[in-house]
Amino acid sequence: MSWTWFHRLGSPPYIYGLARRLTPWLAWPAGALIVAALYGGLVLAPPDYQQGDGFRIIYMHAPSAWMSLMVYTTMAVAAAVGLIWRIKVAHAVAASCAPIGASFTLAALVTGSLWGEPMWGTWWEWDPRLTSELILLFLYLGYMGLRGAIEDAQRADRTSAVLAVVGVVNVPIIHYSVTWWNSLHQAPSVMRVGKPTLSTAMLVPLLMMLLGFTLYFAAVLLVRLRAEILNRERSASWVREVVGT
Amino acid sequence: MPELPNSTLAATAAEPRTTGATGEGTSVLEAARLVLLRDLTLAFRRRGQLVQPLAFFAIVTTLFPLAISPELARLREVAAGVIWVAALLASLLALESLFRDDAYDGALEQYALSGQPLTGLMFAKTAAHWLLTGLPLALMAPLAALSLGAPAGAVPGIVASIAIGTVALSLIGSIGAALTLGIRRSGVLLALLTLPLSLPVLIFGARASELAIQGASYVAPLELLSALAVLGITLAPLAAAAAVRISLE
Amino acid sequence: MGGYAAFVWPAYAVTLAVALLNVAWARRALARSVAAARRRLAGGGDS
Amino acid sequence: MSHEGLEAENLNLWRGERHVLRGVGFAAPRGACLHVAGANGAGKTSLLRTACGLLYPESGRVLWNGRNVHEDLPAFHASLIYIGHEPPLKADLSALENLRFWIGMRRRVGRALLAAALQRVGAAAWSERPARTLSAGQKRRVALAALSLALVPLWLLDEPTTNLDAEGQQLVGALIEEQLTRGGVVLAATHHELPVAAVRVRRVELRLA
Repeated sequence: MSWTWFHRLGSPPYIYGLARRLTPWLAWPAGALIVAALYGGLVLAPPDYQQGDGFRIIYMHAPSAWMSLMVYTTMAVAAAVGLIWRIKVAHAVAASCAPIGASFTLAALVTGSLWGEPMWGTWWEWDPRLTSELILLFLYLGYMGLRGAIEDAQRADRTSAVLAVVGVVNVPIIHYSVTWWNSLHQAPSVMRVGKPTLSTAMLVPLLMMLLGFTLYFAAVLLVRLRAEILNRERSASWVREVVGT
Repeated sequence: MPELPNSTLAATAAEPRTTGATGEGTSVLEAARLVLLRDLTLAFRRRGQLVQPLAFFAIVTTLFPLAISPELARLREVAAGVIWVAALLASLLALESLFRDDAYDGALEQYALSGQPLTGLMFAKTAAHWLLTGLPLALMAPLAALSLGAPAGAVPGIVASIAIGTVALSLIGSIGAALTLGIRRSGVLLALLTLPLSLPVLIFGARASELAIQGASYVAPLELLSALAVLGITLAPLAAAAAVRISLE
Repeated sequence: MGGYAAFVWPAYAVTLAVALLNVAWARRALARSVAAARRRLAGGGDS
Repeated sequence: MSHEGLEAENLNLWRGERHVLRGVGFAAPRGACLHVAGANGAGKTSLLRTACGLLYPESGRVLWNGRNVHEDLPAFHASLIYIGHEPPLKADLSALENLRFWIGMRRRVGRALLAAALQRVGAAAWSERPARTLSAGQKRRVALAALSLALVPLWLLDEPTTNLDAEGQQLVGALIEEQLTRGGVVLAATHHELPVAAVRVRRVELRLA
């Protein structure tokens, strides 16, 4: 059992180089998948029998919502790793996640609202998923606020890591409680349109979109990660080489 | 100076844990009790600060009839929500000072270096916070409920829900307070961190109170609330202790 | 878009804008960090 | 026997952009007092806080009796007492109450022992007064009483003689000598001379970054 891979994963120059080499391999497939999925979703997929063309919002809403949760989970896992093993690179990953996740949470809220208006007849519905998404946005804002408020970089890393871990424990509880609360107050008079049952022609672009956004996230994360690693690195030797002075 | 033989060393200074085995050392429980008693003593030497959250709770619940309507029938519908939001904010208000004085006068460092598990001491501090804010709020809630048109039969349910719910709130709050240690003007940030995490408590607590006001069984939400409190008791002191240690780095 | 154009296109615009903005922000962050590191190395010397 | 006591190897510590400790090492075996000297801002307090495990060094390690202190922090902390710039006294509690709590967290002490310790540091007359009303030197004396009661092998003292009069400084010296005779270890950070017999003192000098 060798631990060298683990140590290498904690080594800033190694990760910096790896991130640089890996980024195009993620970015191009991500772009290709998203473009193909756009074509599939907007052109090839037939309109939904109930929602008509309105259902096509799913190709933007679902990936955004998926990103919001996946990024938060990634952030919390990285934060926990950084906290437990004191790995600086892991904190750099967590720091890179927050702005990406927050912006996609906002996108999920906006697209959800745009979907809600034609379907529910209101711009905002206290639907459990949208409400959870809103709370998730607050969690992101709190995380970024806490990180920004602490001047010492190392303490900012470690303090916000505790918050990320606490938050990820709470996310399922919040989602459950919001769903529970919503089930109590559901007014029976409001006509609800059921979730569209997706045919293959509808489903394939969606899956491609989810995969494309996942790769896209990895690519953006790696670019941000390089920036965060440079910000944390004080020993000049390898930094001098990569920034080329 | 001649060096003393090793046996004398061991007997006097070397191993405090072995002296502990003979009944002299302080156990975690005793240490936690000391922290709890110290916080209560300190609070009672500054009674003015003690009543502030209660006064805040009273004022907020008074604002609602003025903002909505004096009709008890209308107020009754929102009473549970009003009481719970007011309790949540009052509990939050008292949080800022949970660790502030201890950080300022070096007590936190003293706790961290006491050789006692910091988690246990954090739990004791949170317990003191609940005894000083959560419990008085629960005892005061009936007054607010009655003034908002709730029937007298709802009082046990409301008291129980606030009493249990504030346990969870104090625990969540202790994490927030520990995370914001060392940040200047941390009040708004503390609210931003704590309130989203408190949402499940608010939902279950308000529902229990609402059912109590309607005269229905409030056991289910109360059980969920208790589950949250138990989960908080097991996890929150750990997180708070971790955050306190980081603040000392 | 069968009467849904007013909702579908803004949803696509918002999400894709967020995606592109994230790329731009990430690249800007990297450029800034590289510049800051250069400045540190040039100014701080080897100390 | 060579590993009995406190040792540090090649400590490197950063505080933000400042490289505070640069490869600092020391050995303080049992019965020795380590005098951490250096100008203001040279990192004396940081070294003490690293030595007691509050700060994690970027590299290097601190060993207590040959074991890395971070392996079992609670056990290590149970065998040390740290007194910083300001003794951790609650302003609203009396000197006696503060002392009882401070020591009570570690071991049971009776009233008589507390009174004797306060008597020795010259605090008998004002031990019932709230700490708020005490002078800086008087607070220091309460800390000295805690030192004499803690019965732990390792003392970490940050500027132990500050604010004390001549008699108080001698008291510090006497307490340290007693601790060393018991086979204890003392780390004292100060830019003054320590009132301790020179043969038992080792020095580590920190320079400004």
